Amino acid sequence: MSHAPSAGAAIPKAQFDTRPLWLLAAVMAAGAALVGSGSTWLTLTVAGLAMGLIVFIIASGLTLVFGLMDVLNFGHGVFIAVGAFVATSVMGGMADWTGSASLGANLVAVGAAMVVAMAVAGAIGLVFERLIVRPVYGQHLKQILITMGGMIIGEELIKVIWGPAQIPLPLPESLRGALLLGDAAVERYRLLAVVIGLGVFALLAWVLGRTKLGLLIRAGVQDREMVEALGYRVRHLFLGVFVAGSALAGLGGVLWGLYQQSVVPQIGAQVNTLIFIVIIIGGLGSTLGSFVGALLVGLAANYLGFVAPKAALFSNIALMMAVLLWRPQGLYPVGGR
Amino acid sequence: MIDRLLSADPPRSRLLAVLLLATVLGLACAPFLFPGAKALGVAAKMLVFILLVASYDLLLGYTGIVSFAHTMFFGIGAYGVAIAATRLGGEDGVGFGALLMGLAGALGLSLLLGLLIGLFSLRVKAIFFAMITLAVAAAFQGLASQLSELTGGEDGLSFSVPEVLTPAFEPFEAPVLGRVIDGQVITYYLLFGVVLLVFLALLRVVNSPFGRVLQAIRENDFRAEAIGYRSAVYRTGSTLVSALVATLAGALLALWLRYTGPDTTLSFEIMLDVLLIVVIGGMGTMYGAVLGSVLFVFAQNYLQEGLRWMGGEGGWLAEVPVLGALVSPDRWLLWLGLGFVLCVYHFPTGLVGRLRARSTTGPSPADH
Amino acid sequence: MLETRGLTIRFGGHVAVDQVSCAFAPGTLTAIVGPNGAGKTTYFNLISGQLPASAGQVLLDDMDISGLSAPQRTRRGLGRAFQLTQLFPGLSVQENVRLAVQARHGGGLNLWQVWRDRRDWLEETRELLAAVRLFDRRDALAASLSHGDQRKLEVALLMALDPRVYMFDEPTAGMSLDEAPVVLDLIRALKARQDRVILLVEHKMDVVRELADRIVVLHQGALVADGEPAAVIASDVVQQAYLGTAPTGDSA
Amino acid sequence: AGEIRIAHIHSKTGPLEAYGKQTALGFRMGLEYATNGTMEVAGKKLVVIEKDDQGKPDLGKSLLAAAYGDDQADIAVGPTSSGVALAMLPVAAEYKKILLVEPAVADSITGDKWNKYIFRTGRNSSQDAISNAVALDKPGTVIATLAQDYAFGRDGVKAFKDAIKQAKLVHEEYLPTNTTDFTAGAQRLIDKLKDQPGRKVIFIIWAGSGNPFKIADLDLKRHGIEIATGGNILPAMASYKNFPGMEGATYYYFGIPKNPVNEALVAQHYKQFKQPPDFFTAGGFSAAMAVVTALKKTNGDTATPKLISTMEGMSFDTPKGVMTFRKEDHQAMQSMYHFRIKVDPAFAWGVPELVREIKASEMDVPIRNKR
Amino acid sequence: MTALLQLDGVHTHIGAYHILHGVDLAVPEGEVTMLLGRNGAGKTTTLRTIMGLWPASAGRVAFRGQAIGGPGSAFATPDIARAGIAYVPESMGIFSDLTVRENMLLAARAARREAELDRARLDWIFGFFPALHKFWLYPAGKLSGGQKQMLAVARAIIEPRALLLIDEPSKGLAPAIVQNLVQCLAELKRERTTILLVEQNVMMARALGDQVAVMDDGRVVHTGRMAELAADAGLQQRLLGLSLGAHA
Ligand SMILES: Nc1ncnc2c1ncn2[C@@H]1O[C@H](COP(=O)(O)OP(=O)(O)OP(=O)(O)O)[C@@H](O)[C@H]1O
Ligand SMILES: Nc1ncnc2c1ncn2[C@@H]1O[C@H](COP(=O)(O)OP(=O)(O)OP(=O)(O)O)[C@@H](O)[C@H]1O
Ligand SMILES: [Mg+2]
Ligand SMILES: [Mg+2]
Repeated sequence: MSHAPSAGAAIPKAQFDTRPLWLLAAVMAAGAALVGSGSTWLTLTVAGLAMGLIVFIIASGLTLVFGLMDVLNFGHGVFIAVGAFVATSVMGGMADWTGSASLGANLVAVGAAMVVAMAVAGAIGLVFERLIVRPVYGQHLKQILITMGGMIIGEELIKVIWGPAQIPLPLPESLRGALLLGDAAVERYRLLAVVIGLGVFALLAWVLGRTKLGLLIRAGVQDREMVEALGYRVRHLFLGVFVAGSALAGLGGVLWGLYQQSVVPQIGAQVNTLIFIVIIIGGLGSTLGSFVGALLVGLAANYLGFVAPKAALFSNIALMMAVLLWRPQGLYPVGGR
Repeated sequence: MIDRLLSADPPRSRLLAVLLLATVLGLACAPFLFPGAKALGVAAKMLVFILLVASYDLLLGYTGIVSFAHTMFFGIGAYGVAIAATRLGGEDGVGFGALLMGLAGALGLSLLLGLLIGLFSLRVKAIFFAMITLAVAAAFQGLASQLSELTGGEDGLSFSVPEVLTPAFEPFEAPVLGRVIDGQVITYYLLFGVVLLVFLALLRVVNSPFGRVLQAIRENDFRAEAIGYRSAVYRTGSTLVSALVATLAGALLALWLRYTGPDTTLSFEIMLDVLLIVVIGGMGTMYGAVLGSVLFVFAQNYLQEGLRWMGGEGGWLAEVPVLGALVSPDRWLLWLGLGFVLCVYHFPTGLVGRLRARSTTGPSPADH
Repeated sequence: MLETRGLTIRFGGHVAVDQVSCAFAPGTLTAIVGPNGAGKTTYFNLISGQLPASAGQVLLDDMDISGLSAPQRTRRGLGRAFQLTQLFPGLSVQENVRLAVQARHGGGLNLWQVWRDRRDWLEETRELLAAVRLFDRRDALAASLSHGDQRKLEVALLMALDPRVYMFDEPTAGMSLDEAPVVLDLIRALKARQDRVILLVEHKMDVVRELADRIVVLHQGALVADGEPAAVIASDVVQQAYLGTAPTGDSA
Repeated sequence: AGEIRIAHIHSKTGPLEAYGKQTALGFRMGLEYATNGTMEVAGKKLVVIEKDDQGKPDLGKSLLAAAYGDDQADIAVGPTSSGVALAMLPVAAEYKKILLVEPAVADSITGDKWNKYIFRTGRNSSQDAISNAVALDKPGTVIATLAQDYAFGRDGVKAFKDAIKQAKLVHEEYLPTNTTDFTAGAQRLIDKLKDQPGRKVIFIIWAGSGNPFKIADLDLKRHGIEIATGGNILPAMASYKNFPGMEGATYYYFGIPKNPVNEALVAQHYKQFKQPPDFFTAGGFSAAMAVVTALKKTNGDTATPKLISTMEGMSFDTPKGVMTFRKEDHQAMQSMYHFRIKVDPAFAWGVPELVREIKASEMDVPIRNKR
Repeated sequence: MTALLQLDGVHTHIGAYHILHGVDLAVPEGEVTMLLGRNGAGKTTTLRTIMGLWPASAGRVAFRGQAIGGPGSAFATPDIARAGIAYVPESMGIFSDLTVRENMLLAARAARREAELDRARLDWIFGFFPALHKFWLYPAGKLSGGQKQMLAVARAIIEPRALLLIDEPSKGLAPAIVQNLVQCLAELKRERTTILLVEQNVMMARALGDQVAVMDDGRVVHTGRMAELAADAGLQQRLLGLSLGAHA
């Protein structure tokens, strides 16, 4: 190794991969070509991006839990459902605030629902991790089964507490309806989702990119013993991440429930496949990846839904297949899994 | 002789052997031992699941491939028979010819799809593959409900079967051993025979040189390639064998139910049941499929009644606050879910693994 | 019998093996040495087909086998033991070796035979296990062996294949002083058969000195020396870049 | 004395648990009411055996067989989902016993999959669609439909379309059942409707997950487009509050029918549960009324041929007024209600106010079986 | 000289297997203790037991007089590491998905980001193992066998620790790098870092060892000064050589 640079030379720096972002742009361009009309395209694109952000929020918890921690948590939907049901209770109890025409009061109600939902989902996540997930770290099959068992239990408990029937979760007054941008209409609620989605993205990207947390989790998944031998408490780390993931799912549940405007116990199970697809497209554990993946999902559904509604049923799956054929480990591969 | 039949892979635990024997005898005499339509239905479902789960064990336990598309093949078998019976049934009802044609068509389609999936598995690895199969299975289910002309959509297909297999067919005047022999019983024994034979065949496959290579690939496919086994060939082979057996199992189920629909064969729930049974029974043991299926199908069908019997409905337990709501038969899934969790906890190596560990002391430790 | 022509592989901008042309004859043991990261293992990977070459060919009996997959090459007589142990961890020691024996006999696609019936394969397996002194541990899982024992099993897998070309990648690394000679004896016996090509990557110079008929030196992917052991070891490049004995300013 | 055994198979668990529970409750209340609380007909005790089909067709099928075979049920009622019902139909024929379908809606139950042992008190999809068509069918109205892209949605639209006489149907939009974002579909509908003259209506047929009413958030009003849909269970009608003035036709709403049976049901339900009865409660109640009426007529005789001949053409009281099993396909012919939504702060849902009762005679419900 | 690390009658079971049968060992502060023994003797198991990766089923492991292992000990692996022990496992324990940089960053507990790494110490390490500098941004899984071994050692010394447990560091290393390694460990020793070293390479053992302990069949069968062993060919033969080959 005689040509190795002498000690003290500059250490090489990593480069950022922009190609998935170009893909996003290409999809939008393709959408424009297919859709034709400008205002329709704008409506579809804005709605699709906003939808993507909602999907990103509900998927963000899973990015941590499944993507980074490698826990195939099929029970993730339960936290989403819990979040949504907690929102029905909180917002049901704040009728004055949600019914008021003032945006501020409405946002307080939604905010309160989010905080409580995150707290409750996080607390349940704590129990879930200790009782259900902890014994099966690193064992995918058992994770699937045991978390599925957890999911069933969770869903049944929800039925015990809130009943099996659908519960309405109406949007607060001022979040209903649309804003008009020329001929294009954008639902107000989606704008709220955009703000929150971007916030979650920024927070996750910062925490995982600027601190050692992301590295620690990935390393802990690969060789837990070694990480412990380096002096880190993997147990606490994983617990913390799981709770954070659950809380994010709770947040997602509030947003999803408000989007659907009603809540059923199966609400979490219904989005399970969707969010798994997003995480896979993103590359298992990459925040940016699942962000881009969610946006792609949102856009593809809208463009395809407009051009060929019949095919929209398979748009997510087709998208996932296409991405994996291009990049077998997702848009932003995280390690060699 | 018995050793030959079991392909030199005996249960290796006395208790396990006893349990297996009891299961086989119980299933063989089910029509006479357990009267009633429900009991026979449960027994038939056990039979079908034994085959389905065993085929999945070949894939998962022996080859180490996690696929969620297994119910797709199950569904293909069921729909093959159902569609053939509805379409090809002539004036004088449905003949065995039509059913066999349906089965053959289904096997062909499974072969084709199995190959395609196998090819995809070469491109993407492990967990990505699992997720793709999950999506493929979902897409297939969507397709089945879309093509309602052919498949009956969400509602599924009810169809008739050859006369000998219908409940109306009663060859004997008097009951035999206290049971009226009708077409249902005949169908049951048809199922029993096929399942027994195919299960033994599967046992043979996993104990063949081929089966051992599958294990090697599961353990370390890189190494398997480096000693000269083309893992693509073996993986695909395993996928195909298991797909074909699953198809057969699907056909048997359809034959038994005289009905098929998306929820009955294609749903993710069934996939999950299969996965659970494999794990509870003991992965990579084949016998696990038998014990697991019997146990699980039993629980699935009688848990609710168990709760009712325990007093969860109208009984004293129902009066207890909170607990009352929890032990209500309507919440039986709660207890099944709890069972899931506890089984995974307490049988890390499955029932068979547990039983075998009890009876052998294992290889002796380091004795330098 | 085995030859590489201009064999090259690039990983991005990094050329790990650079235009290596070399021929190996039966009956000789060629030691391949070079600093860490010189490309020795990668060279093996290219020969045995674990990695596809960016350029160049691998010839076996004057036939170009560059297009063949790893299993195909193995079945044509290229055998490989790995530097970082590659075993079937969840299978017993005996089953590890038996699978390799079975691979050599090509019975893997038989779906109907009962494997236990192949007594002949079992006999062979047991002989091999005895040869590497793992017979007592035949029922233990490969994963539960100590590191040194795993290395022996790795060698046993290669021996079971009985290929025409043996490639050993640091076979004795991590073996204790009394175990290493067992493996070295096996290699010596192979050499004595005079009909096998033996390639050996080894950092222990005493072993190389004693066993090798010829030494090939790789440095930064390129073949920089090739010849008589004594001469090669004495050469500058080996002394400086590899042994680090010559007084130089650079520590590497 | 002896007893009469009635099996009630429904979704006590599974995705339709909430519906199944309502039906079961309604059925029990109906039996009580019809027997004046004695639970006896002609001196015979009515024994109800409840079974849970979990929404699974194969299970439903084997439960029905077990009910007729093992439990010696004389008559069976249920199930909740159409898929389960269709799987059950042949069993009734095999055991030669009556299956009274409630509330599964698929047309084919009394259509091409029908056999003579099948009766149905619940409304079928055609009745739903036709009544909605009658409610919306005015000259000068332009209609586009939005439905799920599978058999249920397509059949509904077809029946709706066939029943439209004066209005103009300009577009049928079908979206996948798993649709979550309705923007694209809405956009297509808007494009089709916005330049049409006259009253513009999007008629929605949707069941299960997803909320198609969200399309209203795209500000359809600026194009003068209205939304219409049928009735639903109360929690689902909460979102109707956003659509005051919306019209459609419903099967049942507790405030609409004016008759003693309904009054009794509503009063009893309020008394027991402090809330009004819902959609499926009324259905279960009706089924019970049908069973008891028939048994009273046969004087407790449960022989199937006797029951069939009694029930064919039989009229019976229900919370929705008098229903009649028509001879041809054993479908209960019944009134439907044209409603308009009013927002009343006293209720958590949009209140459907009766515009007009659509009598059974006004609806030309086709007979589709092969009798 | 006080013992920094002390093992008294340590037994270890792995599952049903009894591997260590009462290990007694004292590692004096500031010295290099060589742990020798043939394959399967239990060296690796001993190191793992000290690290808390296998629980000691009986006996006591004490570090600076405090019990860090044995029944009743409240110390888990992370606590043991934080007490000042670094470990280079036999299997290297490289995080192959992570880059060399990220591997090093994790090993440096004090640094949250790359910028916070101790550059001087890093350069000192690069001096011994230049390959790590060259492949700084490479996924560690793609390094050559020897390079991985360098990374494993480098990780353990990125920050000063009181005690290093090193399991066969020289395997796979080219002779030049082995010399660097010896030099590196010697420098650490000068800084009074205590080292417990498992090694088959005699040259290294001689160059570094102060004290030596020889294991066989899960027990320490000999302890003494390295110099004595080096001088006594008969002892070497008896403890390490072929004459002890009790294998079948
Ligand atoms: N798959 C790969 N991708 C990228 N680079 C690789 C890959 N495999 C090897 N390399 C690089 O190629 C070079 C040669 O590696 P190789 O393993 O052949 O070295 P070696 O001579 O065997 O070294 P050692 O003596 O340490 O085993 C190394 O720098 C390594 O990082
Ligand atoms: N996971 C395990 N399960 C069962 N036995 C094990 C396990 N790990 C090690 N052993 C056994 O413990 C004994 C000691 O192993 P250890 O790895 O400590 O030996 P070692 O002295 O480090 O040998 P080497 O020089 O080969 O690395 C061996 O007999 C080995 O087979
Ligand atoms: Mg190498
Ligand atoms: Mg060791």
